[in-house]
Amino acid sequence: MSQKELLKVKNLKQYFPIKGGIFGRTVNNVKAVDDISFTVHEGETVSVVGESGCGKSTTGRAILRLDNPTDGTVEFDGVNLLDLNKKEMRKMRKDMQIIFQDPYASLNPRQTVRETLREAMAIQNVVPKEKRADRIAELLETVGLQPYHADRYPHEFSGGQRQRIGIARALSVDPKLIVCDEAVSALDVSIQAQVLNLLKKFQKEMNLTYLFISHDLGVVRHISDRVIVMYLGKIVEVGDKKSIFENPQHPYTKALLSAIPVPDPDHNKDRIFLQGDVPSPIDPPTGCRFHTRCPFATERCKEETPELRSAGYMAEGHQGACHYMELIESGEHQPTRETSNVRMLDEEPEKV
Amino acid sequence: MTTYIIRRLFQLIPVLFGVTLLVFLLMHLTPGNPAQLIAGETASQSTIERIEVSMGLNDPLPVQYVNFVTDVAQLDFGYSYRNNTPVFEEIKPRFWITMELAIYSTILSIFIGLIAGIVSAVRQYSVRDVTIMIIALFGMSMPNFWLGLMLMNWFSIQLGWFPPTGWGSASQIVLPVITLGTAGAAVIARMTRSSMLDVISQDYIRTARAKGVHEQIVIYRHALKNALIPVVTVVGLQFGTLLAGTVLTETVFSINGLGRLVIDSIMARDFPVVQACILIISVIFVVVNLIVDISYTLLNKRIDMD
Amino acid sequence: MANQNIEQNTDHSEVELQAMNVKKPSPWKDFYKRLKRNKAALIGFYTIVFLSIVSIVGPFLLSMDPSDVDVINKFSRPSAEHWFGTDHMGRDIFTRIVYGMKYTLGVGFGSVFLGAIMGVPLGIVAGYYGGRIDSFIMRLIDILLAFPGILLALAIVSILGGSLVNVTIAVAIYAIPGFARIVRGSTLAAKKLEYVDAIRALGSSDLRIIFKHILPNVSSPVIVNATLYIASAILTAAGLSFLGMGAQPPMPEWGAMLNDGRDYIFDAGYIAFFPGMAIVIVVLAFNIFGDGLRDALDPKLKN
Amino acid sequence: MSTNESILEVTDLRTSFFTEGGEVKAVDGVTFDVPAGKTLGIVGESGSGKSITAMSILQLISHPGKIKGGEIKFRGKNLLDLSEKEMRKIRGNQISMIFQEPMTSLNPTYTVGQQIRESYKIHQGLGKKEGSKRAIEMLKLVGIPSPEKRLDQYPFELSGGMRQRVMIAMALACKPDLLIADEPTTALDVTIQAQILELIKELQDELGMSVVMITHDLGVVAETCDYVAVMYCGKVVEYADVRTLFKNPRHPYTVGLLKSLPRSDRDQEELTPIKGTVPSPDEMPVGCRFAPRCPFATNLCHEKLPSLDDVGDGEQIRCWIYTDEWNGDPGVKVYEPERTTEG
Repeated sequence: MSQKELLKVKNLKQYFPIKGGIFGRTVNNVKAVDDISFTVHEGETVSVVGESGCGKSTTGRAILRLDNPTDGTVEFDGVNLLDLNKKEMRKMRKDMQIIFQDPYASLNPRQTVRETLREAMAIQNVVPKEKRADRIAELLETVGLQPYHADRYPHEFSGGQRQRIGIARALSVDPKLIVCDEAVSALDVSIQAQVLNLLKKFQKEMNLTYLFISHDLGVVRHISDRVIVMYLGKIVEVGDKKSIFENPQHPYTKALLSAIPVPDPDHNKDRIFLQGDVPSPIDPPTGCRFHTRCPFATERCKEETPELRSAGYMAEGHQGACHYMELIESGEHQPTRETSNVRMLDEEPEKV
Repeated sequence: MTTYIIRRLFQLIPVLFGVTLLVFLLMHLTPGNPAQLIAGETASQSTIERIEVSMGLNDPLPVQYVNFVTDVAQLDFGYSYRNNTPVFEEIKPRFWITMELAIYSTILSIFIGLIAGIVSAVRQYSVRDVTIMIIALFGMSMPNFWLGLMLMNWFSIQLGWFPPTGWGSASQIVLPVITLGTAGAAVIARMTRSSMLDVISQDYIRTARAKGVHEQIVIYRHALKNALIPVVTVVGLQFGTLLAGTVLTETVFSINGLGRLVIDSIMARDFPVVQACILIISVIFVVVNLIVDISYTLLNKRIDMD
Repeated sequence: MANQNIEQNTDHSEVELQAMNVKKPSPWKDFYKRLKRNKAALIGFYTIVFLSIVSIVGPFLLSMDPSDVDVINKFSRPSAEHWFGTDHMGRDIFTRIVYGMKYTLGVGFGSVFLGAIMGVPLGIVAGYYGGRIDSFIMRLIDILLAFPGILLALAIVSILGGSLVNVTIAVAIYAIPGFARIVRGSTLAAKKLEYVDAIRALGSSDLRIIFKHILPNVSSPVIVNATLYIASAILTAAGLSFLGMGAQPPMPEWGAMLNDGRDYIFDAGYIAFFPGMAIVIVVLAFNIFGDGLRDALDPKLKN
Repeated sequence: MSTNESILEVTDLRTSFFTEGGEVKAVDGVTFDVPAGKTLGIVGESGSGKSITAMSILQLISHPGKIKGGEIKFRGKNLLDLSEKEMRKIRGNQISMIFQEPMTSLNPTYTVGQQIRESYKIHQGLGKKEGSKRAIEMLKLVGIPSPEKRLDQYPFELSGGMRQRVMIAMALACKPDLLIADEPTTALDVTIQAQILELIKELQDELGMSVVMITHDLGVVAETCDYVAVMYCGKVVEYADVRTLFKNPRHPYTVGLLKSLPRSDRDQEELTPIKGTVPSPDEMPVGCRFAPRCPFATNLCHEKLPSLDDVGDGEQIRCWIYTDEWNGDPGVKVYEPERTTEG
């Protein structure tokens, strides 16, 4: 990548305390994000994928300091955001925006589109007052709406249109980075495609950088340059879209990809069925967090936490966090568990 | 679960502290010197000073408060200004009368409220439902002292069915209990109904229907059990309201309970008695609410039990 | 060719949406529409408006004075001359009820207004900032809530002394916990809304978030709660006056009138009947209006 | 249509909701067959009426909804003619249903065992002991570990995936002939979804039942279904076997859906969305419901509603293009192969 590093996340941790016991003290933590590091370059789309509870949304919120991270650094444009005070951070927010999942909850129902956009511009004071009306009309056209929509309330729009308004609000302050938190997940397929195309178009035109958080691997494959796969608060694999989808290294990534239903009746694949459910992030498994479900798990996985690393045969920038990547690739390490049976009667009942 | 109960008990401490403090301040915020009140208006300055010393009124307030709490913990509420008898002795015979009145009224309101609420919810918007809900609205909107007066007027004076005053015999109990229980019944009926309607629209009710469960069983087994959980909380709150409501009901029916004692004592500026009554009623209310909270948690298995 | 067609037609600016052509009502119109659907609530609303007008204009239309003592005509039963009869001092009960209207409504509105002014900020601060401030405020609220029903108001009046103003203050304090709790709950819910996060992500200050984005969400439960609280405030205030701890004679306050009537319940039940009926009507009006408001403002019940 | 015998034939089903704003025709003349032992997928976007169709089959529509007409023939008899009592004997016994939200679809105040046993009690009159025995067998069948222990647990003690397994165990307790699965995996993670879909498939083979799979996910359809009915605005617009539908989709809506779909199995340069949005119920087009969004629509399409017609090979299409009355660009038919997804 020749582009400069726009966002650099180092050892980010986000723990949410659990109060309990007799005195309501913090008795434990939900380790939603537990020591992750990654870099996003200017102008690229990096997707964060994983199942519910893996910490992908928490990561996005922590980067924007919507929740204050427990530990680590988030460098944006060379500035560590976690060092900034409230006021400095407010200024910084001009450069980093977010688009949310729920098109119904992400707009204030009592504000017209014009009020919503004008407020956004006023907060960051980006456009001279007298020019804001023109800018609003322009923004609406950019996202595929009409200037006369400005005086309508959110409930007068469909889900897809609301999502466009949400995008217009994010764009109104001219940001460099946009975090898309499941931004198209709530939309129907035909509308989702409209919004995805729109996002792609803006990226080209405005040199935007996206951190795209999603559980939908089809969408991720379509929109990303690079992909980060998370499991239980940890990054298990990171790499180019192509390498991740065509040459996944981590057993979790492999299972995840194999689990997606493909809209082609002739598509034949060997599905890897994972045992049981994702464990609780309160007491995550020791060693590799995936070892409780991993088909290839050994004693070593239980004890030793694997670090993200590359291997000679892997593409540049492609890293996985598995002790056995190479051996699995070469076929020397075989599954230690059944992977084709969905009736997992041998599993111990999980603790709740 | 045990942790939960213990935690709730610990949370009781600041509340009880606040309640005792407020009740304690009640006496000290009130204009007028208590010593003067005891001694009477014509008492000499030296008498007043002597009383002040004996009551510890010259101690710093925190010291007085600690003494107050220590005494109260031993059920020593001081002496009545009016009769110079121990307050506890004044209260003891009246306490059970008030508890009886409150408990009977609560039982009545639960009984009527639940039945009315369920009957209403089962056929939403039917004539039956609308009638019950209108009656409940009236029940909620009536001042209970007025209801008491009217019941007394009709059933005691004009029809002569029940004695108009007093407490003790079965016939004396009827009117006060109806008077006090009506509003509670109305509140519980409304709560039960809305809770039932809420539950009936839940996914698991659809599941039960999809299983082929008879509609009757869907309502009385699948819906009712879930619907009653939030009603429990209301019942707890109602008990407190009824307990406090005895003040009015006892006044109307000339019942010699705690409620009437409060009023008489306020009128006579007999503050040790007022303090003790308010403290006792509040503490009972707090404890009842704690019990209700715990049973709510037991019933509502979805609540985290840590 | 067909392919081409599809591509051309998916130009984004062309998403000229059909849904736009139908004007949907604004939130307020929508609310009014839903309120109008609830007949009972409308009756409640109009009753409140009517009674408010009566409380202001009524005294000017009446020929009698509420404190005109007429010993000869005392205890006269309802008649054409004295619609609701006269009391033990021969005062016209109807006149007294009309004059008393403003006290009842005044205590109701006044105490709830005072209670809201104190309770709403407490609830917002507790809900928005959370943590220690929240725990502290909620403990205070718990203490107030430990005095059930009329008891807290009674305790306060016993300190302040019996008068209508003191009753208003007492009932206001009694209303604080309710407002604080409801507002705290809605603030917590509003804080989690995505649009609040969006406005935070834009760099908005806490004050703007609270006033522009959270307060409006809190307002409808506050309005509903206030309406229902007026009903119970009126009952509590009347109760205090009935006990002789509130409005003092000869003020034509309804609770105090009931207190008067109580002594003659054996011979002249109507003296107590009419003021009580007046209370029932006013309280009922607020209760059904509050119910209707709740239905109209509660998005859960929409459709 | 298909050579197989049908277990369920739905003809011209109409279900409406009567709201303040007037009648909303959620299901507006739906027709399809479910061949015995096979899986029919009903696919559509939100508001297409697919879930209402499912609820209508079991007559679980409650106020203000109403089934206005049509026929639902199950094993030859019209379910709409049955009394409520007769219908109850069918629900959960011959036709069962599982729902989207496993978290809320189980009664929180009863144990897993109580809820499964209830089915046996209603339909087979079994007592607690025999019911428990059968319930344990069912839990084993759906792959729940230590079923004896689970029997006494409450739903809140189970994970989402486990709850959906319990729902399946409950639905299949009486070995129904037909299982209606209404978005059974939408609320679940993709790895859990794979387990549940596979489980349903395996159980279908073991028990020889038919399945109606309601979903918005074309991937799920391709993997689990034998036949597919595509719904749009309360109507079936295309009915075909699964291979035909994905290899040679004909209705412009189906084509559009497939072209909108971002794929995880291969790279795509550009997605081709369908323009516009689903019309709201109060402004339903009079002609073809899809006409305002259709790239080929002519005046005919805007004015007159096409019927659902056989076009051979058991396939049915509701579109003017495939009729003799088509007066638009004749090329659209000729260029047909180019509109497939495999282009």
